[in-house]
Amino acid sequence: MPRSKLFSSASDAVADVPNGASIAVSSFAGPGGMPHFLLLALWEQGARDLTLIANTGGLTMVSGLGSPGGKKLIDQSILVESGRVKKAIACYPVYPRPSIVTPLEQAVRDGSVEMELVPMGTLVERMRAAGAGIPAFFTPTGVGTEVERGKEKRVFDGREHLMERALHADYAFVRAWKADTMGNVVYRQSSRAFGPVMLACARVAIVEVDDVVEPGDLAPDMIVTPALYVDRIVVRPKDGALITAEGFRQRAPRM
Amino acid sequence: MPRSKLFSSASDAVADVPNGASIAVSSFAGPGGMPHFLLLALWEQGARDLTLIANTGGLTMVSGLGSPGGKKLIDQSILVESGRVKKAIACYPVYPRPSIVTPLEQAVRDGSVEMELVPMGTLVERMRAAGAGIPAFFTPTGVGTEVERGKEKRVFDGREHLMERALHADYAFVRAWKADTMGNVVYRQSSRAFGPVMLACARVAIVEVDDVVEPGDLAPDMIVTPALYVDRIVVRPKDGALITAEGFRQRAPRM
Amino acid sequence: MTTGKPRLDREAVAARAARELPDGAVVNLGIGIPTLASQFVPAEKQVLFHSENGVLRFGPLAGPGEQDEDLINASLQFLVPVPGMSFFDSVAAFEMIRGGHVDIAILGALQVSERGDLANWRLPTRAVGNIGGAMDLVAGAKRIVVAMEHTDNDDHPKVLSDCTYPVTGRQCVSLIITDIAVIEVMDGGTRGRLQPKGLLLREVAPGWTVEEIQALTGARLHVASDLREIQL
Amino acid sequence: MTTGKPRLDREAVAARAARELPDGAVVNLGIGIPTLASQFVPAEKQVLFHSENGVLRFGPLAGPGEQDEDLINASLQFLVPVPGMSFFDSVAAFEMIRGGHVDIAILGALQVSERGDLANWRLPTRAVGNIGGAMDLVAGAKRIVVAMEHTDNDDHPKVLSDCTYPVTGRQCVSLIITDIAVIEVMDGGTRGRLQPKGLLLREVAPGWTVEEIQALTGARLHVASDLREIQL
Repeated sequence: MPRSKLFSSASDAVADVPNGASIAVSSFAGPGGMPHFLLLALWEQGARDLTLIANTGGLTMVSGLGSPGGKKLIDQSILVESGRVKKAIACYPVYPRPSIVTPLEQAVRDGSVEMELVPMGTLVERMRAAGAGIPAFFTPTGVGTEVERGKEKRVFDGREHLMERALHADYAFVRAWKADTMGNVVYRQSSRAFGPVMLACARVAIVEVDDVVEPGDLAPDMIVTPALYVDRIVVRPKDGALITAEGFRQRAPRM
Repeated sequence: MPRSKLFSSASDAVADVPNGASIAVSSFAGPGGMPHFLLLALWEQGARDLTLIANTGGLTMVSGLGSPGGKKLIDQSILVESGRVKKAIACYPVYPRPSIVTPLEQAVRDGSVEMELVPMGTLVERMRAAGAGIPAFFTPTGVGTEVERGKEKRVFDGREHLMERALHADYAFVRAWKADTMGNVVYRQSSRAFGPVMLACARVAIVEVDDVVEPGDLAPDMIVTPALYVDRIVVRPKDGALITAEGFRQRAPRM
Repeated sequence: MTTGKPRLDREAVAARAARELPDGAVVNLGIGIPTLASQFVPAEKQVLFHSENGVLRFGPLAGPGEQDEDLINASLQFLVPVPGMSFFDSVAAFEMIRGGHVDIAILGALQVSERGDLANWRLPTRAVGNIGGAMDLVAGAKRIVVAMEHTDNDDHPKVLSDCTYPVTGRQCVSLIITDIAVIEVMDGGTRGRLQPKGLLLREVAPGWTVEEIQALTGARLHVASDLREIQL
Repeated sequence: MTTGKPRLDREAVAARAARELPDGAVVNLGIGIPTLASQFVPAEKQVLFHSENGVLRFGPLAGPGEQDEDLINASLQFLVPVPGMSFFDSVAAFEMIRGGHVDIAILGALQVSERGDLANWRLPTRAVGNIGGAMDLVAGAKRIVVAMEHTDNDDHPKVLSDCTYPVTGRQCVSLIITDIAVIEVMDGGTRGRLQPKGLLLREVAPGWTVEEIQALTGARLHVASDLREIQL
């Protein structure tokens, strides 16, 4: 009988995250795919000097962007806002309208967070390379722009390309739809996005799911992330209200 | 209403394959995933000087390897045996026991076919790179072996790697399970193997399926090859017996 | 001064951009005016919209009450299910973009140069910008069309001999659709394989003259022999 | 002459190899003796077998009449469905291998050197060989165990100071399990990060002496202080 990778709580699943860890957070941008409960647990756990890897710098907590009912749900901003992030690697770090300033934009302006801005296709491909044992690859993306700074350039097929390096994460915090206890994972519709590649590139891959099921309950042809990529599973509280930015700010961290 | 990519026959679907084309053939090794009817149609069509890209050089036609009931089904060997192949790019070209000699092994010995032997992970990754706009990547596979001949070597993370180049195909002949008329494709169990990547790396991607269905009949979360990768769909004859090596050898090409 | 003259509204620019979408095309729309283009595709055309979060083929947007956080596009518009739709991950979404499987991308712009250089990711006045998927699109999509206002909020030209803002890509834009003009980048979009030959004014908004458009443009405009009014 | 002495049969070598599989491991088995190892994993151990055609977690083989051409492993053995099994494509299968997600690969060999070099893809007498997935496995799997006969059909040693056949990979093998011995490559399997320190004879088949094994080995064997008989 396969052993279960199910953890009893998000707090247990993130208990060993050390200061200085790099953490890949899966949401594309809105609340879909956002590992709300892992993020809150890490905020409570207290780890500092984190490197965040994510598509955005956290847009929903200040703006409610894409949130049903206009709720402002928490996102990775809770870690930035509380001073626990030293570096962010992202593609879409700030709110499109300059009038809305996210905690990450504020922190970059203050100089308290180092920002590495990466084209989206390059970011996901760098994580894919890390999971796939490819130390470096060439891409046409970013040639002739600020992104090429410090990178090797090389012509293939008459066109310049940049050499990009694999990007590993220490932890992945990924929200998915369902997992079986062995760690096979499926995602719901458009929220697949960054989830699978983040689980594959992380040394410790943690998935936060709506439901956990038994091995065999997910059709083997439908499994998106096979079990070997998943180390820990936590289930989102069924009756727990989603954590809103307002609710979060009323909490005190139990550090 | 989406236009259909369904072709009325395998012959129609391969009619424009020119002499000198490169063709990626999907079967992993046994009869599963083998585009029997596209191969037969191409044999009948008569194109010459082909480059075959496949995992094996064709093992089932001489050996019945992996064929249910021990039948010797046709495979890409029909093109080699009839002198229509000038080059083969493969990982597992010959039968494991030297006593069984495939048409490809014979042709390589005779000097009539040029053989490019590629490690399997490198072959699929080269095709993946072609489909994904990556002109070159580094892999540790093959370092210190004959495979490194003529390739750039480079140290990353204290370890030598080889630079490998993207591999495009002119055509992909892929057998899958079901397609909708727009070209969304699903595969059956372990026969997925080389199919998706071959469709993505080819200029003209042809899929041979057991069943064609309407858009919407395949669950969007289950689709493995999205429609944009598929150009032509042919349906395997429902009542047509599979073509065995014996049956094939009794046929005359209609050229 | 031409500033006060009536220009096309955002919907009209989007409608003109939608006419660039051939039947059967795989299309990616950027945030802003481009996202509006989807509603102007005529029903008889099959266009497969592609989104960076991993969606192919979407149609109408979801109304209030139908919104599902797991059914959005990259502009965070809520979608509804359509037959033939598929979901995949963002790695696959960018394989499609970089691999040349997206036929056309319509993007917004801060500036476009006469060589087809595009600047659309950072205002110099802002410490941080959003690259998003734009650099991959301009590197990988087969054709890049810009849809934007012709001038910025201070009425400064956005079509220039050279971009002064940080660029998204070089020699990538083929066509510029604005609220007063449609301009072709001659031999544009080859990303260095051919040297672009400058800008060709092809269409003008109703009521606008070539001279008025040239006055709001920071690069020299050649004028098409068959210059005409923008048709929507 | 020791040629006539009884050696372990292929099943016994496979059974010894199966003891190298830790609970919870992701395991890839090569063609030949290694594929036999799957049947010797005790029921209380969870081992996830991985296959290059895109299968994870398979168990028993299909009997006659149950065979499905779309349910095979890379050795073309017919499988049966098992709860928790998953299917993917070969690109993903090799992401797993090259990316270090496979814990252990048991492979057959033509030759193994005292530095852990492996030759298993081509007989020099044959014009063409089969690389298959072996070069990726020796480059990517965390641990490489060889399971083979100690000598070839002509009773020539297969464990040598240097491989004379074309190699599959350098300094990749950690453990050699044969029909007469179990031999550790000291500091083996680091692929050049540490220099291997030679061969350590750890176990001998019943009835075999160190001297007899050394006589059939083409490299110097160090002998473990706790040398013992192979346990199955």
